[in-house]
Amino acid sequence: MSVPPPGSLTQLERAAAFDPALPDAYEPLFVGERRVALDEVLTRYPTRMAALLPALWMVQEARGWVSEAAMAEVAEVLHVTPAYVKGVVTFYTMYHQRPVGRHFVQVCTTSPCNVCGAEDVVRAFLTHTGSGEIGATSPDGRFTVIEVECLGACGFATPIMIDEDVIEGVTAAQVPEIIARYP
Amino acid sequence: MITLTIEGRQVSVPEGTSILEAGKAAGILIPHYCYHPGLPVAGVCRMCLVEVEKSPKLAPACATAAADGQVVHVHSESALEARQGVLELLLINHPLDCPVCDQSGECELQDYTYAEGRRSTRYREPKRVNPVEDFGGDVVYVPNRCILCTRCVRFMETVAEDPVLNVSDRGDHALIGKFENQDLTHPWAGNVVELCPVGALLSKDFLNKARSWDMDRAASVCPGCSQGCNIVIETRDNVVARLRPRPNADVNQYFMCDEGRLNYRWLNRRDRVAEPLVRRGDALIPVDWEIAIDAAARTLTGRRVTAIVSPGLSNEVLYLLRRVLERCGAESEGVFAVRQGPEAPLPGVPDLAVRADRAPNVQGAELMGFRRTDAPLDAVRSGDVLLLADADLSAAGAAVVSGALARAADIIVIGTTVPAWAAGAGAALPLANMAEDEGTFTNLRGRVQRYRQAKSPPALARPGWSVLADLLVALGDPIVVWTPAEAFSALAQAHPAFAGMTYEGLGATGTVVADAREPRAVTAGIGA
Amino acid sequence: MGYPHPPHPRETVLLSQYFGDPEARSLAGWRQRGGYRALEQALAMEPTAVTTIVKDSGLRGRGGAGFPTGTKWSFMKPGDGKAHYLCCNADESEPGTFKDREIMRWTPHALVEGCAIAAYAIGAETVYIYIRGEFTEPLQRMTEAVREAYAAGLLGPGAMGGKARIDVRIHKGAGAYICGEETALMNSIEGRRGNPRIKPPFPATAGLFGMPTTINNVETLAAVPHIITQGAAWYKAMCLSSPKSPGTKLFSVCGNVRRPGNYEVVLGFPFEEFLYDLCGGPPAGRKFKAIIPGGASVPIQTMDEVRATKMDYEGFVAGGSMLGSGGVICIDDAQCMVKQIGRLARFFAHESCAQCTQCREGTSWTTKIVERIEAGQGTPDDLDTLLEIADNMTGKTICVLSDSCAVPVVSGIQKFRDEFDAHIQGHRCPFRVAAAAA
Amino acid sequence: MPIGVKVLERPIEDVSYVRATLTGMGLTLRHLVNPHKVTVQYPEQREQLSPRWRGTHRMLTTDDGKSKCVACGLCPTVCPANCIKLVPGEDAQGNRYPLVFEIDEFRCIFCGYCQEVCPEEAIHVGRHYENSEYSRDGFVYDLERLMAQTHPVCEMWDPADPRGE
Repeated sequence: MSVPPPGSLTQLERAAAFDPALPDAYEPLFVGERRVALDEVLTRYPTRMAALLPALWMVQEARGWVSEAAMAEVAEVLHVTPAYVKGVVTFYTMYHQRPVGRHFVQVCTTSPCNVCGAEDVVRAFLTHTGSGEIGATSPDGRFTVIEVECLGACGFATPIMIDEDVIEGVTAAQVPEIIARYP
Repeated sequence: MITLTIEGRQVSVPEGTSILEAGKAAGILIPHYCYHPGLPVAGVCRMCLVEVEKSPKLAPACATAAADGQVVHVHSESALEARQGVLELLLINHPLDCPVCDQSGECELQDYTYAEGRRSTRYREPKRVNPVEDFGGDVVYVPNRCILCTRCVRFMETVAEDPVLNVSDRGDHALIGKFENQDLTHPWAGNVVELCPVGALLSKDFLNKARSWDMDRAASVCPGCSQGCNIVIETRDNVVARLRPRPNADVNQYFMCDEGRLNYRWLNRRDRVAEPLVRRGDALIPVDWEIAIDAAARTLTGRRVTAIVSPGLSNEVLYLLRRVLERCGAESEGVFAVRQGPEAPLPGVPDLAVRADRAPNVQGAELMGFRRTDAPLDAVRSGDVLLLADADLSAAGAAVVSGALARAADIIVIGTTVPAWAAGAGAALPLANMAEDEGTFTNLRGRVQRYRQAKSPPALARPGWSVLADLLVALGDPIVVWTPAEAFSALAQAHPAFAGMTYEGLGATGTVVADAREPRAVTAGIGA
Repeated sequence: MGYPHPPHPRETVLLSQYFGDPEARSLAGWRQRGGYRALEQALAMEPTAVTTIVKDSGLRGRGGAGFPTGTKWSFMKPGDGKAHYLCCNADESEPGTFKDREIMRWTPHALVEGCAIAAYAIGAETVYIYIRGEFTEPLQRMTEAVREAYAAGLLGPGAMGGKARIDVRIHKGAGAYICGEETALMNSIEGRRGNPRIKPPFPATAGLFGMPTTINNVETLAAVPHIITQGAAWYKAMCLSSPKSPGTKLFSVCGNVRRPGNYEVVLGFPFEEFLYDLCGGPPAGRKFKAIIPGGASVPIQTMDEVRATKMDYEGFVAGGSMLGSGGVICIDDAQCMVKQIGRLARFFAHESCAQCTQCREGTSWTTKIVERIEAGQGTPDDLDTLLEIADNMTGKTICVLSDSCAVPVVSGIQKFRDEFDAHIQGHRCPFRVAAAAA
Repeated sequence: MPIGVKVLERPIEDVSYVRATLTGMGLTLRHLVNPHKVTVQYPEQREQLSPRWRGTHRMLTTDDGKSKCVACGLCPTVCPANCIKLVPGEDAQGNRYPLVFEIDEFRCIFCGYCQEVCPEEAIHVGRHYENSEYSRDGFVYDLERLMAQTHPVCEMWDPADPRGE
C-alpha cells in the first residue's frame, strides 16, 4: 500500500479507501465557500442535476479523488440518488474513484502519438517515477501514471498531462527532467 | 389510424404506435430485449432491427414510429443477419451456464438464440468474469449473464421512482451497479426480476427451487391486498413455487409488489384440516361429508348466528354464506375484519399500490352485506352460534377470544384450518384455499376478477361454493349449484351489482360492478 | 498558419491568423485586431438576416458531418415560448484533431463572438460551450474571455446595447470521447452519462433540457464573424474545387510527418501538395504508408489513393474517405499497420458508452482479435470474423461510434492485408522483429 | 360346447408330438458331441458386455470427490419412466447442487436418455447388470450410492462413428 500523500483533506479518508475497517472520517465538502460556489454554478443551469459534473470537479479539486462518501454528499446536495451519481462518475474517465499520487501523469498513447513513440514515454515514466505499473501509485506517493486516450494535442507528440499542466512534445529522454519539476 | 404491412399482413394502428407494437397487433413478434411496454423506450439492445422498405438502414422497431403505407420485413435476410450478429455479440461474454441458471426455459436470450442465433461461436478470447452481487431485497445480480438491456434501471428510475440502480462504467466493462448500502428495498423492486429478460437478476426466494418447465401455471388474482393484481400461480408437484404478475392494463399493468410476490407460503400450509370433523364427546373426529353437513345444519337451523367471515373468500362463497345466514334465525349477522398494513404506491402507474386492506375481497364482503369491524369477536352475542368462515382472528387478544367463546353457545368452523381456540367446535368443514379453488374477487375499485385453480386441495377438503351449496340444501334451500359458474350465476341473478355478469364473460381482466363506488347490501328473499 | 510553424505562403489564414500571438487573447487585443465588429454588425440586423447570410455563404459544419450551418440554424423557431439553446461543441476528442484547441488557446474571443452571433441568429438565450476536461489551458483562456466579455457588457443582459440577452456558460467535460456526439454532449451538460440519444426527436425539436437546441463546432462558430464582416459572397468565392465546399478549413496534421501542426487552406486544396509542400512530407528516409485524412474514424488510405484528392467534403468522399474533422494522421513505412489498427480499435472500445450491443461488445472483441493477430496468435479465419463483426457494427446503432470502429478495421484489412497475413503466417510481428534486429 | 368353441380339424403331422420330440432330442445329441458352448460358468466366468450396454446408473464425480451434477433438471424432464427424483439446492459457495437425487432402478427402463441429455456428463448408465436387493426400497439409489458405484459406464452411440470403430 502506498503512503497517502499529504495535502487534501484527510489522510484517514484516503486510507479508508484501502482499509474499510478504519472509521469513516468523512467531512462534508459543500459547506461555506464551496457551497456558495456550487449555488453560483446552479444558477447557470435550469436543473439541479446539470450541476453534477461541475460539483464532481469541485470534489476532485478539494480531495484529489471522488470517494463514495463524496458521491453520496453530491447526491444529497443535488437531489439525486448516490447510485445515479456513481453511474455518472464511472462513465467519465477523469474522475478518480481511488486515491491517486500527488501528481497524476497522463500520457497520450492513441494512434497519432503512438506512431511517434508514445509508448517509450510511458515506459520512461513508469521507470523513472518508480510506479512500475500503469495506474499504480509510486511507493513515495508522488506519481500515478496512466495511459490516456487522446489529449487532443496530436500535433505535439507526445503530449502529457501532469495534474493541470499539458506538456507538449515530450520524448523519453526528457522524462527525468520533467519528473524533477514535480516534487 | 394508419395502415402498414408487416410480414405481408396489413394492420391498422393508432398514429404514434411503434413498429414493434404494430407487429404485436398483427400477431408478429419482433424479437427484442430492452423494449418493454411498461417502460420508456431505450433502443439499446438493437435486437428489434427490422427492414423497412425504402429506408436505407435497418430500423429499431421499438423506437421507430409506424407510418402509413410502410412495408416492414421482420424476417428478411438483412434483418435476420443483424439479429444473428446481435445474438453472437451478446453471447461472447455470456457464461452459457443454462444448466444452472434459473431463467433457463423462460430466457429470451435462450429462445432467440435457438430461433435465430448462430450454431457456434467464433469467440476465442477469455470471457469477462465478475462476481455475483447481492442487490438486497429479494434480488441477486449475476453480472456475467447480464445483457445490459437496462430494463431494471429504467424500472427503478421511471416506474418505482427510486433510482438505486445504475449502469456503471462503460464499454464492455459496463455493469448494472448500485451504491453501497442502498439496496433494492423498494416495495416494488422485485419486478426487476420479472423484467430481466435473461438470468442476470434472480429472485433469492425462488433461487434453485424449480425449473420453469417443471411448473404448472394458473391465472389468478393476488390475495395479498384489495388492489387485486393479476397474477400467475406457478406450482411444482402441487406446491406453489412462486407468484408472478400477469398483465392487466386496468389494474396492475405488468407489475406486482414484493409483499404479494413473496406471500404464498400459506397456500402450502401443511396444518390444514383435511377431513370433515364433528364433535363426539371431547374430541373432533373425522366423519363423512354428509354427517358433518347434517350436524352443521342441525346446529344452525333456527338459531341466531354470528358469522365471522374472511375477506379472502370468493364472492360466490360469501354470497352463499349470506344465504345461509338468511336461513338461520332472526338477527343473524355476518362481520369481518381486515388485516391492515402500510400502503405503498408504485408511483409510475396510476392507481396502483399495496393497499392498507390486506385482503383480496373486502369490497365483495361489503357488497354481500357483511359488516366490517375491527373487533369481530365483539359481535358475538350471548347464546349465539358462532360460524367461523376461515377468519383469521390471531390479532385479537386471548381475553377477547375466550370472552367470545364463553358467550357463544355453539361453534361451527368452515375453513382451511381449525384454530386451536376453536377446538371446541361442534363441526368443522374443510375448505380448499384460494389456490385450490376457483372463483372471483371484487377489488377495491369494484372490479370482479376470476382466479383459477392452481393445485389440488388436501384429502377431503372441498371448494367453499360446493360445501355451502350442500349446507344450504341441508337447510332446506332449493338451490342447485354444481359448478363454480353456477354459483356465480346464482350470485349474478340475485345481486343487482353483479347483474348481467357471466362467469365466462369476466374474461382474463374482469368486469367492474354496477355503481362501483357504493357497496350495497344484498337484499333478502333470494331463495328463487 | 501552420502553427506551431510560421505560416506557409500557400495557406489562407483566417481563423489561424493570430495563432501564437498572445496579445490576441485579451479583449483589448482582440478589439484592436478587429474583434466584435461582426457582432455589432449582426445585432444591427434581423436575426433571420444573419441566418440568411450564413446560409448564403455555404458554410458547412466543421465538426465532421459537414451539414450546412445556415440550414441548421433555420430549423430553430424562436418565439415559441420555449427556452432555446446553442451548444458549442468544444469536446474535440477525435484523435488526430487539435484545431479547436488552438482556436480557443489563441483567439478565445473569436469563439465568444461567434457564439454570440449564432445565439442572436437562432434566438437562443443561453450558450453552453462544452470543453473537454483535458483542455485545461483552452478552458482557462475561454473562461477568462467570457469573463472579460461579461465585464465589457458584450454578454449578459442587454448584450451589445440591449438588443438581446445572451449568456455564455462554459461546461467542463470529464473525459469521454462520445460526448462529442451532439446528443451525448447534451446529456453530459444535463448531468447525465454521456449516452447518445435516439433520434428523432432531433435537437432542433427537443434537445438540451428538452428544448430546441442547435449544436455547432468551434471552428464553424469562429468562422461566422468573418462571414458577417466580409459577406456571404466573399466566403462563397473562396473555393478551389467543389462549389458546395467553400471557405477555409483548418487541417490538423500529426503522426509521422516533418512539420506537424494546424494548416489553414481554402477547401479544395490538392492533398498531395498539402502533405509535401506545407507539411514537409514524411520524416527523413521514410515514406508515407497510410494516411487517415479526417480523424480516427474515417477510412485509412494509402498514399497512392490520396495523391489526387482535393481537400474538401466531396473530394475526400470521391477518394474513398471522408473529410471528417480535418485531422490528418500520417503513418510512415516503419509502423506496423496491424498494431495501429488495433490501437484505433482499442480507442473506440475504451470510449464506447455501453448502450448498444454491437458497439459495447463489438469494439472490444475487434480489439482483442486485432491485438491477438499483432501478437502473432492470429488465424486465417480471424480476418473474415473481423470483417463480419465490422459489418454487424455498421449502421445498426444509435450513434456512429461503432461504425467508426469498423471503418479503420475494414479499410485496414482491405488495404494492408499483406501485413495481416504476414502476422498470421509468421506467427509474429515483422516490424517488431525488424526493430529488434536494428 | 356351451361357449361355442370351434374345434379345427388339423393334419396329424401338425399335432403329433413325435416329430418335435425327436427334433429336440436330436438337438441335445448334437450339442453333446459339438464342442461349441454358450453356457457361461457364472459367477466364475463373466460375459463380455458391449460398450454400449445400458445398465444401472452411476454418478461421476469431480476431482475433489463431489458429484458433477449441477441439478439442472434435464434428466428428470427427459426420463420417460419418470424414475428420477431431483431437488436442487445451493451449497455454501452458492453453487447449485442436487440436494436429493434418487433413481428408482425398478422403474428405470434403461433408455440412457439421462446420460445423453446431461450437460455436465454427470449421470451415466453403467455396463453392469448384477443387481439384487432384499427389498424394493434397495433399488432406489440415492446420490451417495450412485457416486459410490465403480463399474464402467456406457459409451453412447456416436452418430459420427455408428459402428463404434
